[in-house]
Amino acid sequence: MPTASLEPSAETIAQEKIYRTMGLTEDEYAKVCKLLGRKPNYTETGLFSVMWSEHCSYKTSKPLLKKFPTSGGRVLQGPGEGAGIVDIGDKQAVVFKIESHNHPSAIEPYQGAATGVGGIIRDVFSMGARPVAILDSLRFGQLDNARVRYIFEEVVSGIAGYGNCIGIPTVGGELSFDPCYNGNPLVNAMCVGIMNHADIQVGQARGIGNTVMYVGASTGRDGINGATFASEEISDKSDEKRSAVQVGDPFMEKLLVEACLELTKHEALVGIQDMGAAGLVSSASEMAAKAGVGIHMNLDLIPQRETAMTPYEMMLSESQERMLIVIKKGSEEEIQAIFSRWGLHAVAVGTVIEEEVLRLEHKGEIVAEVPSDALASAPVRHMPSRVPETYTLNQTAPAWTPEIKNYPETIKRLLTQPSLAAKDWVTRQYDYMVQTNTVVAPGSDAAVVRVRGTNKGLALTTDCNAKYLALDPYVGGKIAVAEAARNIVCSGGIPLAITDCLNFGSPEKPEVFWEMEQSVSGMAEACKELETPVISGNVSLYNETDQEAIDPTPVVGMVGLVEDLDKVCTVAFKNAGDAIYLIGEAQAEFGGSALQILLDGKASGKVPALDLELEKARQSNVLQAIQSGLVSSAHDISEGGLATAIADSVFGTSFGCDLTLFGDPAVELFSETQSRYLVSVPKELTEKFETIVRDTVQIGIVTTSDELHIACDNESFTLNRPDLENDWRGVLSCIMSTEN
Amino acid sequence: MKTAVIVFPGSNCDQDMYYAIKDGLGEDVDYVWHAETSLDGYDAIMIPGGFSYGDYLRCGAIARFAGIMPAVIKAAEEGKPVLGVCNGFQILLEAGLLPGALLKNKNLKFICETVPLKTENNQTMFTSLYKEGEIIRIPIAHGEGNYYCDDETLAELKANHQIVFTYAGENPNGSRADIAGITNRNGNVLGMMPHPERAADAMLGNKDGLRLFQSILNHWRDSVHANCIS
Amino acid sequence: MKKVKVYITLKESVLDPQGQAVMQSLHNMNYPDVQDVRIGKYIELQMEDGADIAQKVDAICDRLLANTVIENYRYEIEEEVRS
Amino acid sequence: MKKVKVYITLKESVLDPQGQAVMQSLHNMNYPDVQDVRIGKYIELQMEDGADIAQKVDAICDRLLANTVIENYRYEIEEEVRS
Ligand SMILES: Nc1ncnc2c1ncn2[C@@H]1O[C@H](COP(=O)(O)OP(=O)(O)O)[C@@H](O)[C@H]1O
Ligand SMILES: [Mg+2]
Repeated sequence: MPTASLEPSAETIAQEKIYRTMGLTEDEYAKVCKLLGRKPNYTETGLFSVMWSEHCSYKTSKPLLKKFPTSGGRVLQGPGEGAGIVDIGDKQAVVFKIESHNHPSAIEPYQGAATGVGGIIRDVFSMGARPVAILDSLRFGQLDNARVRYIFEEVVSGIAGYGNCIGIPTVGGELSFDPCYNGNPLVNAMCVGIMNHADIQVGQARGIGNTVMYVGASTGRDGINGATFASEEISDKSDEKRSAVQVGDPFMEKLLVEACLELTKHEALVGIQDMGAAGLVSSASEMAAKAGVGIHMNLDLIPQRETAMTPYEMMLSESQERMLIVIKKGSEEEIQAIFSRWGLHAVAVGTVIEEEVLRLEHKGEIVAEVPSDALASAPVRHMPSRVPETYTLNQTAPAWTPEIKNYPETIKRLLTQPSLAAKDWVTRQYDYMVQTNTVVAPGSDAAVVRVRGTNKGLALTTDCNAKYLALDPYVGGKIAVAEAARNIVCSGGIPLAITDCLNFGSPEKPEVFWEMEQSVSGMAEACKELETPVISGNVSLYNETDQEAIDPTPVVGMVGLVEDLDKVCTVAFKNAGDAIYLIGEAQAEFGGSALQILLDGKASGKVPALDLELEKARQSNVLQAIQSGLVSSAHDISEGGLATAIADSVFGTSFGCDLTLFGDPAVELFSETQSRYLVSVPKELTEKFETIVRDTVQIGIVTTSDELHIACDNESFTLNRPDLENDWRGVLSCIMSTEN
Repeated sequence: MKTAVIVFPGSNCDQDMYYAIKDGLGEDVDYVWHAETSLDGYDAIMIPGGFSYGDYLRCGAIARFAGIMPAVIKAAEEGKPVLGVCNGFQILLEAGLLPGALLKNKNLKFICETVPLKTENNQTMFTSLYKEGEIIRIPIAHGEGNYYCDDETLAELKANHQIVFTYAGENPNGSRADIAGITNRNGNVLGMMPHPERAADAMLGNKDGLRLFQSILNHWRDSVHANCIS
Repeated sequence: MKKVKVYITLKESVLDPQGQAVMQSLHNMNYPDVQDVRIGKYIELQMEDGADIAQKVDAICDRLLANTVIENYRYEIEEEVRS
Repeated sequence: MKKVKVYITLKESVLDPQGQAVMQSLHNMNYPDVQDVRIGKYIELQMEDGADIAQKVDAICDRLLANTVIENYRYEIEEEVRS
């Protein structure tokens, strides 16, 4: 088979082991040769190397992902397609998925984050859904580092730049800071869409003789090998891979959304898939493999932005804002008319063929021919795992107990940690209101977005406390799911399902692989118990700098259904005189807590225990109370314990509170014992409330004062809300505006 | 009253405007595609927010050459109410229907939040249902809302009472004289950065913007009524 | 084919918040020698040649590329060097 | 005092959505002669003179003004004409 003039021949690739620099191992290369019955040429080696990269193939994580429950009453589409789909009644469905763009964001934070948002949006509208919300889960290093501040600032701008322009509200997410992310930020974006059941699309190339069309932006040399790159550790050499950075064009994507949604209503559409990681090769081979067919593609017809592009470059390019569609033969002109109305070109570039191969033609010659399913099914790698010593040490270490002299001061210091401070500096840059459906804006437990035309809403959240996972990935994994569900419940939503983004270090390290196994097991167990199946997700490995892995950070994105928007609930106190209740009792559980990190500088010991049965029972009680209209405000107790929960409930309001607690004040105020809530209840409804929620005590009342009076055993102190709130709100803007 | 909401490639508050009029106001409303050339039959014209043509180059710069713009200019000349919100305001400025220009926010960042506005002039067809000096709360969401004009223009705007809304709290974007919205001399073209259509639905917790649309409706009813009598 | 280089700058009377911010950062980064920063646009057009090319460029700048309420422009027309 | 003119352009292989949108609009406005548009930045610095001024400008461009992952820069150092 011919190769472009400067490319090494199949022989040379074999002899000089060029496949290794392209990312294939010896075994993998041998397997390719066997599959083809010959040595692959340069283009073909490239196709395999990207498709078999961790990023595209999940070759090391696949065995773990099998543990996740992926089906359940409401699931219409589980993992495997662009995004998962869950029924929300009235013949409508919610579509969602989360994805990482960690490595690109470390190199070029603005474009890395922007294109991450663009990519996940394409996954959602390619299913036929209109995107209605974005969430972003962000983790950065320490803000006293100038490079970290630069990355933080640019990532947020990039997300804002893309999401605001395309007109999808960014309604929620997470933000935290920890030294383990100093060189390797985590930028995970989740997109949520709404659709009618009738419009569900799949990425399949069915129907021999049908036409394969290319739509959207033209192809350039950007992002070549991006997928392989995302599967490698970040090092000084990363800067040399700069061609791996793509530039996003949200305007183009906005046009693409509108045109594709028009297209999904057209009966001539057979299949549609976005060109994400590994661009044309992955979309074409996956669409062919899923339908058990082949595709013949003429690369001369691919719209090209640059001159003299080789087949290798075209197939591997990760230029953004492109889609591959398969339509019924003969309907090309009709389809082109839809796209041209939106100023876009749709070009017929290939045909569905019976033979199960991806066949590429270029300048009159066949330049590559490989079995389509071979590309889409990389050999699974079973990695060894080993329990890290630190885990054993933490499990056996004596429990850490805090020594607190000044309670008001400790609360203030806690609330002004960047991870616990107000997120306004970030959320103010996001248009969280566009589409005028945002019923609960950023700042509460979960965001709530109305399903227009109904009285229903979607509750949305992302969660993961990586400190817990660093100490105990199994329990930490359970907690991540449970906490997400609590946030949904506090907003008045029924938890429906999750999407997950597994951010870990190198799976080649047995200790890291063990963390992956444990995390996934914990998450899977919680998903089963809480009946929130996993319907989509993403894996991002090799998140390391200088051999140091990040804390295991499997981010959970959860969607819940609010059946009656009039019963939506938020964290803020609503009326003076309301009774304040604490649900669940605090134990002396400080391992991985915000207090421990503040006072001790590091996480250690055992993480708070989680009893999933109790968790589930409490969730259903709290939800029932909210749905019955008995609750004015609800907030789960998470990072920072009751102290931060109280602060969150008074900030942004004109209320104060009088609280009386019993027990060790440090435990009462700062413990992170799981499955607990802080709620406020109108005086006249307390009796009814107590019949539904039993393991609860009234700890005080909401007042009209600017002060928070807190008494606990021998301690009693007063906090001034405006002062505290001022400090809390100012943290990020202060850090980001004064230093450079 | 029949309203046109102009849709440019990249408009993204078109639906919000549409629903504010259809559901909030309960009146007839159509989307009108940027390539159309006529607005005959419409009583009010809305240019919604968003990022027309990506807002590449300068906000609103490319949109003003769209096929529909001569019809918008004609409607303005005929005295019909023309409302440009956010990107719509930018388009009206670029098209020369309103004086001045918009620069990047002084903090160089996109700002999305609900801000207090002062109604400086309630004698317009857009603001008759607000009280003079009334403080209302309307969301802003923009990266380039920093209104600029030269001294002479500012003096004219003041002399003719063309400044309709100003920021009542801290000026969020650095705009001259705290300007949030201005009309043309005739008072029938209003451009404003804040989004009244985002404050027109009780479910979202704020209806302060709805009265702006109701004012337009009242004005239209009065003018129809006047025409009938004459 | 000609290469047209267009320079668009903010008028002097218009405050340039972006330039100010860059200057502030430069001072923080310890470059006190920088006394002023103004940020504008630099646009390169590839255009077919013709007798009226200058007129066309003027029109393009006036109508689209610059907003003359706040910006000035100037341009250079260069022979395209073919590589 | 010197005037430093910095030109920042996108690297050739990098997508320029702004330039594309402007070109499309010029075509719609009936300027088909325009075959390509690339949009960059033009920055003017007023700087105190010094032996190492070029070095400083290089550093400033590398560290702040240009994003060398996707952009190239060049500059000219001119004597400031006092008005
Ligand atoms: N990066 C972000 N983008 C958008 N919203 C965010 C981001 N980070 C935090 N938020 C919002 O700020 C609020 C508080 O966040 P957080 O303290 O993480 O909540 P919780 O602990 O209840 O999960 C939530 O409404 C959340 O959605
Ligand atoms: Mg919470």
